[in-house]
Amino acid sequence: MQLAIDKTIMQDAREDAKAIAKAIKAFIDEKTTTSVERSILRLLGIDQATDFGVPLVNAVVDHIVEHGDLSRGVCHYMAHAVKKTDKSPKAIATLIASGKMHMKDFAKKAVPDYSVLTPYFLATEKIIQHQAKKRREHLHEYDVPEKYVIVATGNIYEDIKQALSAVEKGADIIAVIRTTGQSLLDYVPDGVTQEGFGGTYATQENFRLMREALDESTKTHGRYIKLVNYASGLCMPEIAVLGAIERLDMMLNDSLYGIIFRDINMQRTFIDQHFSRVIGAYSDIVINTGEDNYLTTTDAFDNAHTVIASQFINEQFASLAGMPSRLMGLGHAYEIDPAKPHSFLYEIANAQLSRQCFPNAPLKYMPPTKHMHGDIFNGIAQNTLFNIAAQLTGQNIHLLGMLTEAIHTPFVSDRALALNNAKHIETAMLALKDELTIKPGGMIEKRANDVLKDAKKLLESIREMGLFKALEKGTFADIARTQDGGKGLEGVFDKHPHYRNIPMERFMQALKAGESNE
Amino acid sequence: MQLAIDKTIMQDAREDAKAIAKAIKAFIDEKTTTSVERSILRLLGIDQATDFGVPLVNAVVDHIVEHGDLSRGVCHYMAHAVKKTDKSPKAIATLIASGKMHMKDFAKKAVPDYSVLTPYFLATEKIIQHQAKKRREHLHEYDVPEKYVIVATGNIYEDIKQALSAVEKGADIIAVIRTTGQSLLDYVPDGVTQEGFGGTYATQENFRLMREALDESTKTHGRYIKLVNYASGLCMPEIAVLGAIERLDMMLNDSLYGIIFRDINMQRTFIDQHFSRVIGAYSDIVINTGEDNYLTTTDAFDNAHTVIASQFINEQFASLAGMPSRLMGLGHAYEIDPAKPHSFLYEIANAQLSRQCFPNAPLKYMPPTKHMHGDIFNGIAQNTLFNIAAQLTGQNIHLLGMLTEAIHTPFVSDRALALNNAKHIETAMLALKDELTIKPGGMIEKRANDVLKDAKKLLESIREMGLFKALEKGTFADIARTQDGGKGLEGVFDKHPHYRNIPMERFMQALKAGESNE
Amino acid sequence: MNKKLLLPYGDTLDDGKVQLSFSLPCPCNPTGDAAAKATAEAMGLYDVHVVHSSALGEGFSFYVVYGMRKDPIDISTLEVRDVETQAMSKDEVEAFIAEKFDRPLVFIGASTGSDAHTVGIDAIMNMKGIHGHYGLERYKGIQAINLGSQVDNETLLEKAKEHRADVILVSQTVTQKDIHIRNLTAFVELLEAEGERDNFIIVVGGARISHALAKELGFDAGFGPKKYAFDVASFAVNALFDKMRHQE
Amino acid sequence: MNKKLLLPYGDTLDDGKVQLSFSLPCPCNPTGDAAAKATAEAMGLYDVHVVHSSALGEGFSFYVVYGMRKDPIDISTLEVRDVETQAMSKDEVEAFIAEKFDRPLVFIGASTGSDAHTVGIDAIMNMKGIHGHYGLERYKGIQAINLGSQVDNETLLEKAKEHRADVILVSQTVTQKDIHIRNLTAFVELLEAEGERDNFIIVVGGARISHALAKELGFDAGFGPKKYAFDVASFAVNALFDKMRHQE
Ligand code: B12
Ligand code: B12
Ligand SMILES: Cc1ncc(COP(=O)(O)O)c(C=O)c1O
Ligand SMILES: Cc1ncc(COP(=O)(O)O)c(C=O)c1O
Repeated sequence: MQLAIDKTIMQDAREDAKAIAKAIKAFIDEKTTTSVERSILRLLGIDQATDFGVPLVNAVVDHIVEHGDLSRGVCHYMAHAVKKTDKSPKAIATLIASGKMHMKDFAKKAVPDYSVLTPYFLATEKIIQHQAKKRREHLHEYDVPEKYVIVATGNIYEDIKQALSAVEKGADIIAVIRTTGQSLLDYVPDGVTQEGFGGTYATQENFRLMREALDESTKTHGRYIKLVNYASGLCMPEIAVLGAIERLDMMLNDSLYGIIFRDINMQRTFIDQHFSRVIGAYSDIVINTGEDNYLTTTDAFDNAHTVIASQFINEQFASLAGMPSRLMGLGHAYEIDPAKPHSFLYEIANAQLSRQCFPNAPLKYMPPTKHMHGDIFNGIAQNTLFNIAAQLTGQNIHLLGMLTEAIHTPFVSDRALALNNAKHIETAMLALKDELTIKPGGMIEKRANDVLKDAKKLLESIREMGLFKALEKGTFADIARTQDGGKGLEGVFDKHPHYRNIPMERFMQALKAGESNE
Repeated sequence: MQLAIDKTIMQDAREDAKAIAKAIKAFIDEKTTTSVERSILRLLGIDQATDFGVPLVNAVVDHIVEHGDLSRGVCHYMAHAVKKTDKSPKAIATLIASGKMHMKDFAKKAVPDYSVLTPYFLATEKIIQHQAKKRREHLHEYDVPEKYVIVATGNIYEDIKQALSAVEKGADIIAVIRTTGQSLLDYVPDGVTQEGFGGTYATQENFRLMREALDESTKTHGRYIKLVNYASGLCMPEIAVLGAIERLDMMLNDSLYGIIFRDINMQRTFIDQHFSRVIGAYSDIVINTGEDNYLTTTDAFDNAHTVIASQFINEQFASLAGMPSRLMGLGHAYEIDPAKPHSFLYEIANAQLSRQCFPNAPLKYMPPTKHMHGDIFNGIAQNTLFNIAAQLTGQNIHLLGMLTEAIHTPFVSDRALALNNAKHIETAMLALKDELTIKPGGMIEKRANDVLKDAKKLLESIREMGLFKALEKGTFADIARTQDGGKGLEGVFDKHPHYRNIPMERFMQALKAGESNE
Repeated sequence: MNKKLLLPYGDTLDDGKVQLSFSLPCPCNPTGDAAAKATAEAMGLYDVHVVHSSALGEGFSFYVVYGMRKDPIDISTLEVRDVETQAMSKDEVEAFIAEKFDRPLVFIGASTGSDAHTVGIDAIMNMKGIHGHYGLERYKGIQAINLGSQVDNETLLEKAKEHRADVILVSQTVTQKDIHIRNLTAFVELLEAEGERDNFIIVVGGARISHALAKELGFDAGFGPKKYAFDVASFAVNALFDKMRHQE
Repeated sequence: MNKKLLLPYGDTLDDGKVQLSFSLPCPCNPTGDAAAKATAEAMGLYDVHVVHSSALGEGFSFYVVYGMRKDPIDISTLEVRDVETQAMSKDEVEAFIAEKFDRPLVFIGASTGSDAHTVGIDAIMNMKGIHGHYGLERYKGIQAINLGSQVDNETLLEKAKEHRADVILVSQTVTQKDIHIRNLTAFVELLEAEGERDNFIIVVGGARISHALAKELGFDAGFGPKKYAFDVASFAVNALFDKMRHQE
């Protein structure tokens, strides 16, 4: 089932997106953020929190911001401190947090000998490499959509029970949804948590607990179960580090989501995103982007092209971070109003267009949510159509729709019913996409080309005005944000001429060296 | 969406079926039955029952069997009686029922002047023509499957409420299911009824009440609502008469169903069926055949060809009764085990094969029933696939599946959910079948041709041994019946050389005259 | 026994979450919603949400409702009425018969009354069985006679006597307006009236039949969905063996 | 008022048929089935059928159940708490404002707390509205200020004072673990603590919000699904008019 799509327009769209991403990259290359610096500290092995619950990495960065000059970057300070004290970065951080040591004096010092940090970075890199290797050993290729379900009880122990039940029912991927407030927190909570709203806190310990449980069930079921969380919000790159260390397999990671739906400052999150994607690329973690959300907010038919445009941009952002296509889980969604005649045809057009624009990307396909209502019986029918569309267009990361989408975060049975439905469709229709040809020049093909054309036009105009301006005009999801508005701008710093982000350099080098193994 | 189907095999299959039907026709032409004779009496205007609930038509026929010789046919007796008494057939019947008149003496009399009956036949024919005209005025062509739902409360008044609710929810066709014991009753109960099991008694008054209610709602909704009941069981042709008089629009009518699933004697019901189809053809009533039932009883994949074979036979039986294709609602069903890989592909093959073998017949497509279980949520998903198959293959009479199929006869809400589902699919996929081409030589096309080949082989062997023998061997639904076994053989009579079935002659003549308006 | 309290589970232990749906014979409006809520509350649910309501034509409306149960049930007090015999495999049943009986056992079965459903009784009795479990016909030591459907109680008893059956198998599928209860009760009464009750093990099965119901109606056992020939054979041969020992 | 008794309806008046589904934190086995049945019976259902049961992994099981209610509810006794104001059309609202007030009315709204859902509040406030019903921004005589999402209670009050708002519109979509109850209660308490409660008409809306709940929490009105700008405007302008007359 292939559509005849205009290759030239596709190529042009990609070129525009590349220019858009490069312009942003040039801007953010001059800057760093508190969260980037905290991520570097985490890569130096600094974890845990003070007795008051302040993560050590926050204590250190706050200390530098207050008493020093963050524009030089934490590597500068830590290299000096390690050299001077011969203590580990974690020990140093503990001292700083308890007020027993000061970084102030290092602020004005010359460029340090960064190599003193190498052993610490190496230690974390070993862990990450070990995790990536472990994943590769377990993973085999799926040629069917992988069944992705969420758990969101607010309590990690309850989440684990729900996840294990889902695995028994056939889930391939478990995503632990975050509590509603977390993305605006400027720190990553520490330790195990048992209360959250609409989701569970993302913490290193929660990651570890869930990973352990899933590894256990991987043994029982003989198939590797993937774990997902969110490298997004104000702590985007830090969570990317935690995900790499605790072997998450996928992370929701998309600045545009944070800007539009969380009102996070765009400069801040573009900078954060770049580093988080470098970390992801190095750790072999698939990212999931959030274009689907545009369609939950605005009309899905009228705005289909915004999804494609954004996917092109996200592809280029990822690419600039050294990420191969096989890690780009670009998002889209089945959100066309079922009351609209021919909705299924239009949806097939969209989904297949995404498929053909990004043939090597593991597309993330989201289920109907907006037009789900309290009629759970109709909900099942909508999800059935969605599952069929996923099969027919060969989607990869298949987020299962829940019959109770409009009511509550999933019950254990909701998930089981969703998994049954997906298996049912898979069994019934596995070979269908190879049996069908779509009429050349028919409604579906025409719609796909129209959407692509509109996406290209949109990209062209974004390229002209720049992405910042485009976001100020409410290009995506009809929501407008300003370059200096939103949350987290205070965490953005210009880089000092001597600024170095050592782990980013190391990762990029490694990625370049390994480029051939895309 | 067309499949390349081997035309020669199709033609050969049709030829075999024609020979099979003709052989049966030759056999049954020599015979009549109590129910055929009662039907003739009904066409003479004899309705209602005695104070003891014995229908007058039964009283008369039983009287003749006991005291006369039914092989001469009721026309013989009635013509003599009318001539002699100058009373109406109904008045005569009343006298006979109360023992005030005897037919005995007419048994040995010569051929009467049948023309004395003409005014009475004419009166009924007028009613039937009037009803057919009324239907034609209202009816317009649908190019989408017509949504057919059942009501089965056991109480005609409750049935009416349920039917009206269904009409508001979008039903096009209402079928009143019969109580479980009725097909084995050798009389049609009289008057309104309020208790039945798994269905409601088929009576003239119940027909009238429902027709009236639906005509009322046709006015409100501006679309003609069709009414269905069963011309089947031991009173097959009688109910056909009642349906014609009360303007039913479709009748389940298939001897094979009665033989196999009700253990009705095959001779009896083939004879009954022929007359009932002549009546139906004359009255412009669509028949529904019961091939779907083979698949509820045996494996639907392995026995797909038995459905096609039986459809060919039913087509020929109908044709011999003067029925145009537009009245042949040949039955089939979506009953493949959803646990079987590729079930949807195989189903599309079957449904499309039926479609292409009988391009002008209003196919009756039955929903999943056998693999429906108590999991009502999965039930919705199965019904969704069925509705899609109905759309894709252009079925006409679309019996909606109920999520509670495995549990109870439909609740008012079950029907509403089913109608919502069907509308949902219709809206989403209306144009899909025109957008898709099926891979030449692919799994679907191959399967369709395989099924046709097997059907042709089966027809060939039935032609060789004759249909009676084939039924004795359990050809359909794995259920074997003998030529002289089953219920109702005592109601079969050889025709006297002078036997005449006047209304059948009149109807066939009218049908021949009007043949061009197929 | 220790108390074992159990509440429905949504996503947190003891949250008591339950989903309901039903229609009401009233129009779909705020009063209807309130009536739906009140109905759910009358069922002991709290925090009730009517998450969906829609009109079903004039005078009827449909509701989907979620709510929470507070009062757990104590499963230690439940009488779980399931056939007690440990199920044996086909081979084990055959060995059991060979060992304990010196003759083949006769099982006679039918779908009775106006019930025309044979797939269930066939699944139990015929050679091929169902879902990979052979039917009784294939069991060594068992003679299986399947009378098919629409067999009235009198005929069934007559044939059972004629074939000197050990076990009578009754299948009932149609249950609307409790027609099966009437029909099954009539069968037991018939056996008792004719003094034949003790001469047979009588077993009933069908999609809506439970062991509890069967016992209540005076049958020796009842089998519902997911029960196969080996289940009923295991029960019956044990029951016959017990009876034999008892009579000795 | 006369009693008006109502029972659920399956296919016959007063048959009381209800469908349930729920999970239990126990394995799927005959005891589980019995527990499901007992749970339904504890809800006042009789003739209970567990029509489906399946395992949800270790230690959990899922049930679909049908049963019948015997005790009707009396709908004449129900307190149907819906906003009492007769809804006016946009034109009517505009005319009402023009006639009764000599200044534009200020409506300020936000999705509060950590709630990031704006589609609901936008549907009420923004020009384009939803489902063909324009939002308040388009109403002559109304000045609509939409603060968007994730607005904390303090900021909302501050902005309301700053703009001399007449009406405060709060939207709450996330309700898990009753986070909306906490948040809405805190807002009312804040208003009261600052002596500002009487200076505003306060209205809450959202998918899981009902008028009854809103009143309980101390709001003037609550609006759930299928409510539009004209509904809330009708209520608010009437309430403001009443208040004005009252103060005169
Ligand atoms: C197939 C079928 C038919 C076929 C039957 C063909 C045949 N040769 O049997 C046909 C098409 C003829 C038919 C007709 C009708 N049917 Co029907 N039919 C069904 C259907 C789709 C499947 C039943 C089935 O075969 N199940 C598979 C078997 C293997 O399961 P089972 O019977 O439960 O058997 C298992 C166990 O229960 C147990 N078991 C069963 N019997 C016995 C006996 C013993 C002794 C033991 C130990 C165990 C045992 O072992 C089996 C294996 O595990 C059901 C719907 C459904 N999905 O359940 C409706 C259904 C049973 N039919 C129904 C009805 C109403 C009818 C009609 C009366 C409709 C009408 N008015 O025309 C007619 C007439 C039949 C009649 N008078 O009885 C209703 C019954 C409603 C109710 N609860 O009362 C159902 C539920 C559909 C519905 N929702 O309306 N039907
Ligand atoms: C769109 C959507 C989103 C979008 C929101 C985009 C945006 N700009 O608003 C995005 C993708 C960002 C999103 C994110 C999340 N969402 Co969300 N989302 C939805 C979804 C699909 C639709 C909601 C919607 O827009 N409905 C359409 C509007 C028009 O309806 P409405 O809000 O009910 O509004 C009407 C009335 O209620 C009323 N009304 C509403 N507000 C007001 C105010 C006043 C004053 C008045 C008078 C009337 C009124 O008028 C409106 C018109 O009739 C629902 C599922 C669903 N189908 O309902 C989940 C849903 C609401 N989300 C949910 C969750 C949990 C989240 C997250 C917290 C998940 C997570 N952990 O990441 C996140 C984070 C957001 C947060 N912190 O709040 C849950 C909430 C569960 C619960 N009951 O607690 C839902 C139900 C999905 C689910 N089953 O899990 N979501
Ligand atoms: C890309 C992306 N990131 C993040 C989120 C939400 O997470 P949070 O708001 O907790 O960061 C979503 C939610 O759907 C998303 O799609
Ligand atoms: C063709 C046909 N006739 C008749 C019936 C059943 O009706 P009865 O047994 O009451 O004649 C069916 C049932 O599905 C059928 O398919």
